[in-house]
Amino acid sequence: MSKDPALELKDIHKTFGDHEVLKGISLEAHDGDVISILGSSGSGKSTFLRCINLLENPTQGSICFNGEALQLKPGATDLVAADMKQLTRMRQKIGFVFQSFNLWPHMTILQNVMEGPLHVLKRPKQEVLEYAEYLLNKVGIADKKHMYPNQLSGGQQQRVAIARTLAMDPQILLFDEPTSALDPELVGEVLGVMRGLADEGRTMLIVTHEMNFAREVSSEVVFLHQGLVEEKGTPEKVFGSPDSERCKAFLSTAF
Amino acid sequence: MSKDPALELKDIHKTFGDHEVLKGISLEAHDGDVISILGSSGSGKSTFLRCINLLENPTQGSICFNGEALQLKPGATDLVAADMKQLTRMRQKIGFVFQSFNLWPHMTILQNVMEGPLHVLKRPKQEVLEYAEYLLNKVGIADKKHMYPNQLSGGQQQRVAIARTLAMDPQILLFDEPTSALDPELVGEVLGVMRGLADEGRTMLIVTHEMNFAREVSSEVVFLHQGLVEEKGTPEKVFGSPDSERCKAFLSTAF
Amino acid sequence: MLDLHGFGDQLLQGASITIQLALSSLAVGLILGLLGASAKLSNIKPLQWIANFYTTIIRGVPELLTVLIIYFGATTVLMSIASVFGYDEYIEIGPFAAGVTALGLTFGAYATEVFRGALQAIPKGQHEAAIVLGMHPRRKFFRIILPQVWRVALPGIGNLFLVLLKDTALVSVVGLEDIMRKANVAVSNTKEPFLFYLVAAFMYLALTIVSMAVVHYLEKRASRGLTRG
Amino acid sequence: MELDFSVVIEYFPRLLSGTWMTMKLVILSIVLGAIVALPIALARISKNPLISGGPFAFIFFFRGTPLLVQIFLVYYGASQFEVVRESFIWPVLREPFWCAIIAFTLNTSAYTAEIFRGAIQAIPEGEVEACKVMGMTKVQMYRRILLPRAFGIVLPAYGNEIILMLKASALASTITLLDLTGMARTIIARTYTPIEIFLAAGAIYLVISIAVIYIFRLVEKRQNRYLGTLSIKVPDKG
Amino acid sequence: ADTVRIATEGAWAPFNYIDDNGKPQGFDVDIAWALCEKMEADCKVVTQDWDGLIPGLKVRKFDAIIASMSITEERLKQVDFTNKYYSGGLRFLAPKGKEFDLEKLDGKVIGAQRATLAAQYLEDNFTGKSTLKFYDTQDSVYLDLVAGRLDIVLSDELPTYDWLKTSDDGSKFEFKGKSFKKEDEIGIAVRKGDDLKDKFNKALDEIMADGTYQKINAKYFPFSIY
Ligand SMILES: Nc1ncnc2c1ncn2[C@@H]1O[C@H](COP(=O)(O)OP(=O)(O)OP(=O)(O)O)[C@@H](O)[C@H]1O
Ligand SMILES: Nc1ncnc2c1ncn2[C@@H]1O[C@H](COP(=O)(O)OP(=O)(O)OP(=O)(O)O)[C@@H](O)[C@H]1O
Ligand SMILES: [Mg+2]
Ligand SMILES: [Mg+2]
Repeated sequence: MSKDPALELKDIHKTFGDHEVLKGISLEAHDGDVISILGSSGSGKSTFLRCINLLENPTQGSICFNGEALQLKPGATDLVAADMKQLTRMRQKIGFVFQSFNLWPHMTILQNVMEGPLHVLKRPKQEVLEYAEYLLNKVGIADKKHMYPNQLSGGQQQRVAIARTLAMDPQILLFDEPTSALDPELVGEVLGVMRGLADEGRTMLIVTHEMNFAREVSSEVVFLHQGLVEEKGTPEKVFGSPDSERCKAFLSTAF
Repeated sequence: MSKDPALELKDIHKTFGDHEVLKGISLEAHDGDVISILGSSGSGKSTFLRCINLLENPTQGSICFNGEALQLKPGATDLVAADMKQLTRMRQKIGFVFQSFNLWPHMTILQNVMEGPLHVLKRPKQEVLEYAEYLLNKVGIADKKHMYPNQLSGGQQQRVAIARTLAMDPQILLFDEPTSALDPELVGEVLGVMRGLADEGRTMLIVTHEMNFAREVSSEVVFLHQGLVEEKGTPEKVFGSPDSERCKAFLSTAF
Repeated sequence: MLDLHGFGDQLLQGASITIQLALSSLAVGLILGLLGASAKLSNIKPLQWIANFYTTIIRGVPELLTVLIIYFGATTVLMSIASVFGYDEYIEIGPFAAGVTALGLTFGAYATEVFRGALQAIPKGQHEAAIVLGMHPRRKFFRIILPQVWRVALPGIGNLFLVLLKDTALVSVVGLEDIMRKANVAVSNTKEPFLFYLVAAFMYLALTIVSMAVVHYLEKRASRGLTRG
Repeated sequence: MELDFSVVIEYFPRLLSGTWMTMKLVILSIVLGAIVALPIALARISKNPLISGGPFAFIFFFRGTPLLVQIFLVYYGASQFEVVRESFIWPVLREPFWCAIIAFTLNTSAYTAEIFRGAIQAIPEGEVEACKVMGMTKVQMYRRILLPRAFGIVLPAYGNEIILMLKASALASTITLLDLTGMARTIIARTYTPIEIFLAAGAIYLVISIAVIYIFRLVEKRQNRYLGTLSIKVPDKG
Repeated sequence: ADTVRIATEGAWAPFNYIDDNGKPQGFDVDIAWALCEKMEADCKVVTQDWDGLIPGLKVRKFDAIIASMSITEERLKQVDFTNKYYSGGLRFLAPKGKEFDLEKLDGKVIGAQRATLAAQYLEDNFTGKSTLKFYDTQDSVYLDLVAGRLDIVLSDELPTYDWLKTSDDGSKFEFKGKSFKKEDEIGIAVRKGDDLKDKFNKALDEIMADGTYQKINAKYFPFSIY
């Protein structure tokens, strides 16, 4: 393997209508990196994360995955994928965990987790089943596998969503505020699972408001402000002695 | 007037299906008392409050208002009002403020506030109008009187709901988590209004999760646990040195 | 079954025709409804126009008139199209085919709205969760979206089916031998309109009850796991 | 076969007179239907089965059977009996117009009652409780809050019902009434130009429906400026 | 050869009606089968609402109408007719014992079947004077006459003759005045230019000649209706 970063984003811009939400953000993630993305509400964190796998189309910029550039071509207002096959392939390697879980309510927990590897990756059923059960066990809800999402608490649902993402064996995991839709008591369960993933050496990009968590698990912290990277560095640096006044102010209210 | 308590509840029980939510709660409120009711979610606070004016029918127990017992007779599964006239009369003297405001969306703010005194108490229109405007002024939204509830923020709506309740000139005010449906920034406005009412010497029963507020305004604090009064006393006592372990645990997580 | 002056059997035959008509129209209507809803939600303007035109016309014109127009008109239209291709024979549009066409078109127009509402009711996150797995759009539609649409749309569709069931009576006007027509024949033979129309009414009521039971069962099945247990 | 739309022009005045008959049928039965529907809806809401049973059966029968059967029952069915023909109601029942009005009114009142019921029950429980805690009596609650509140909720469904009634009124043609459809069929009996005349009639129905939709949109917009959108499931008719 | 599809209405006893097996029967239907036999054609008799007969013929739903249809100028614009196979006339009908001055029917309620000669006669002569009501079937006309919604009915004499004689209700009614429009000739309608017309005419001549027609006639009426 070369030493290409697993993910390399360059100068990502995104405009909604007249409103430029991202004004040129660059970021590199190497295998094993855990990068936390902080910033106040509306600073563009979600938008940035969603641009990575083209849930939002950036208006400018480039996205490289293991050194391979995602082919983009100009669309009506923004850049769209030029090669759907390539995009689909990349998406399969980039896992995404949503704030609101987005489990499929008409499928059982097990079906939710198996859907991807079975029907998208077309792996053999027995293998997928075993792996799904292993993952559900790992996130601690193996006993609920035949239940439906709505029968689970939010924390349990989010753990299923993580298992569903892991089942695709993604090289990188993106998390968009995975705990902010949860009641305070349930947050812990999900953070615990995520901490485990970090310890395993998984590559992760995490948008979060959980400062303590970010400080503990991150190898790098990025602070966004008004669509730009305002501060960036090790957690010690960013949390301990941030250069930026805004970052300082943000952290002081957050703790 | 005699020295009967304004409100006296004795041994209130309430069962939903098989589930006994209230297991015998007694409480006295004298004129000018401000009683805060605390307890974890599901402990039966709302149910208790709603039993007072028979929004829920208790399965057992008695309710006295200024020494007058509310006539109850056994219904299918619980006690129901024996004398609708008496109940109606009592309800007119007991104000109730809901968590979710429950303003009537097809009426303007002013109409919402005037409805009760005008059509229930049948007071003269001019007098009601003046009083309504006075109250709206007091809760700080006189300028919105011709708007409709959906055009107001949650905090404003709750203030209207309080004005609507005050317009009936109730002897006692019951509040069921009046701020918990509000965004944090809006909570302050409503608590401010309520603090004013406490200072005026109004008799109030308040279910709340706002510990600081409860500590400041209450003359008595009641802590419910699993349908029973677990701890009861002055705020200094309950917040400072509670007897009950459960109460202690609850307060430690709450602060 | 009552003898009903010897017309009991005929009424039962009529019921069988009514059921066949209703089910065939349902099949046609469901397909039209899904196509219509997809067209309305597509980004392609001409498709939206066609779908809007279709639903507006059908929903604004009496069903009886639709039946009559299809019955008298469809053959003409079909034949003039066919004759362009040099085919000059009669193309049969019997009362049954005309009925299925007219009722299917009607059902489809209303179902379009039901499906559209249901498609829009599926949260965006459901689509996104499939997209981020790299799922093919067609697979996403059939495995993730459609099963959920079906659940949301079922009550509306069930309602429309009950309407359809009753609308089948209109096809008797162009001579389909359904319950209503058989009742008319019985009335003209026996001069007992009250009896036979009441019997017809109760036959429709029975069909309605059966349909409601089926819809209820389907709704229960479809919402498995979707309500907190 | 070519279409010859000159017959449409020739017979247009007669189509218009049919249209007028259609309007009379629809307006009258909608108004009467609403009046009948309100008490039925209120009785239907009652938890007492002795009170809600009758309305339930009434609604079930009229929603569960085709309007065509209902019209025939009223028109041909009732007149079968000597007793009816000799009773005081015969002067009404012998007129096809009134038979149509009776059938339509009963039918639309069943649907309208369901719409009213849906609207009243769609009012959030909290708003009802807000009435109770104020010490309102049941009558005050309905008169002052629930019915006015329901009015706003009912609008879209009720507009729909009017259009459905408009279309259903075409069935009046089966009992000799010269409504728009009846007139069209009579004209066709003479001219043998079904497509032209039916299309013309269809166009007229369409214009009326669109007008009704438009009016209701306007009223609704006014209503919902303040109300937000709270709508109910619409029971449809056949 | 191809099947000849013959349409009849099925609500015009005794010329055509549907029996309790759901099969069309009657004078028209008997004639139809007799003609088919002579033509050695493979035939099928279908029923069709009166209003839909001519439109249906024109769009080739069927090939001929044997449904007691009068040959009129208006219809001739749309279809061809064979020679007559019987002739009828119109006659008023009302409750027994009631006096009617047939010259003065102003204000009376008169009924007829929609799209028939009778309906047309009423429209041409009584519009604006009497209340006219048109029905989908002749059966409905009788139902309303019996119910008392109609004062008087105008219809074809022959089927009404049968109704008066054979039905329970009929005994309470009688013809009023003479029959008129005797020139009313009933023919078989075929599409314009269709050579079926000649085949039918030839077959008609044959059943007239060999007595088949007279046998059928006698089955329904004690007098010749040709
Ligand atoms: N689809 C969209 N259309 C228009 N504007 C949008 C859209 N999505 C996001 N925005 C705007 O872009 C800005 C950044 O939004 P984004 O969701 O990325 O913020 P965020 O940092 O994730 O905030 P939060 O912490 O609240 O989730 C906001 O001002 C938002 O209103
Ligand atoms: N209408 C009802 N039917 C059945 N169970 C009910 C009903 N209302 C309340 N309960 C149950 O009664 C228990 C107490 O509910 P209650 O609403 O009084 O709790 P609470 O103390 O107000 O909680 P919270 O702080 O969440 O408002 C809960 O377990 C609840 O599920
Ligand atoms: Mg976000
Ligand atoms: Mg509560």
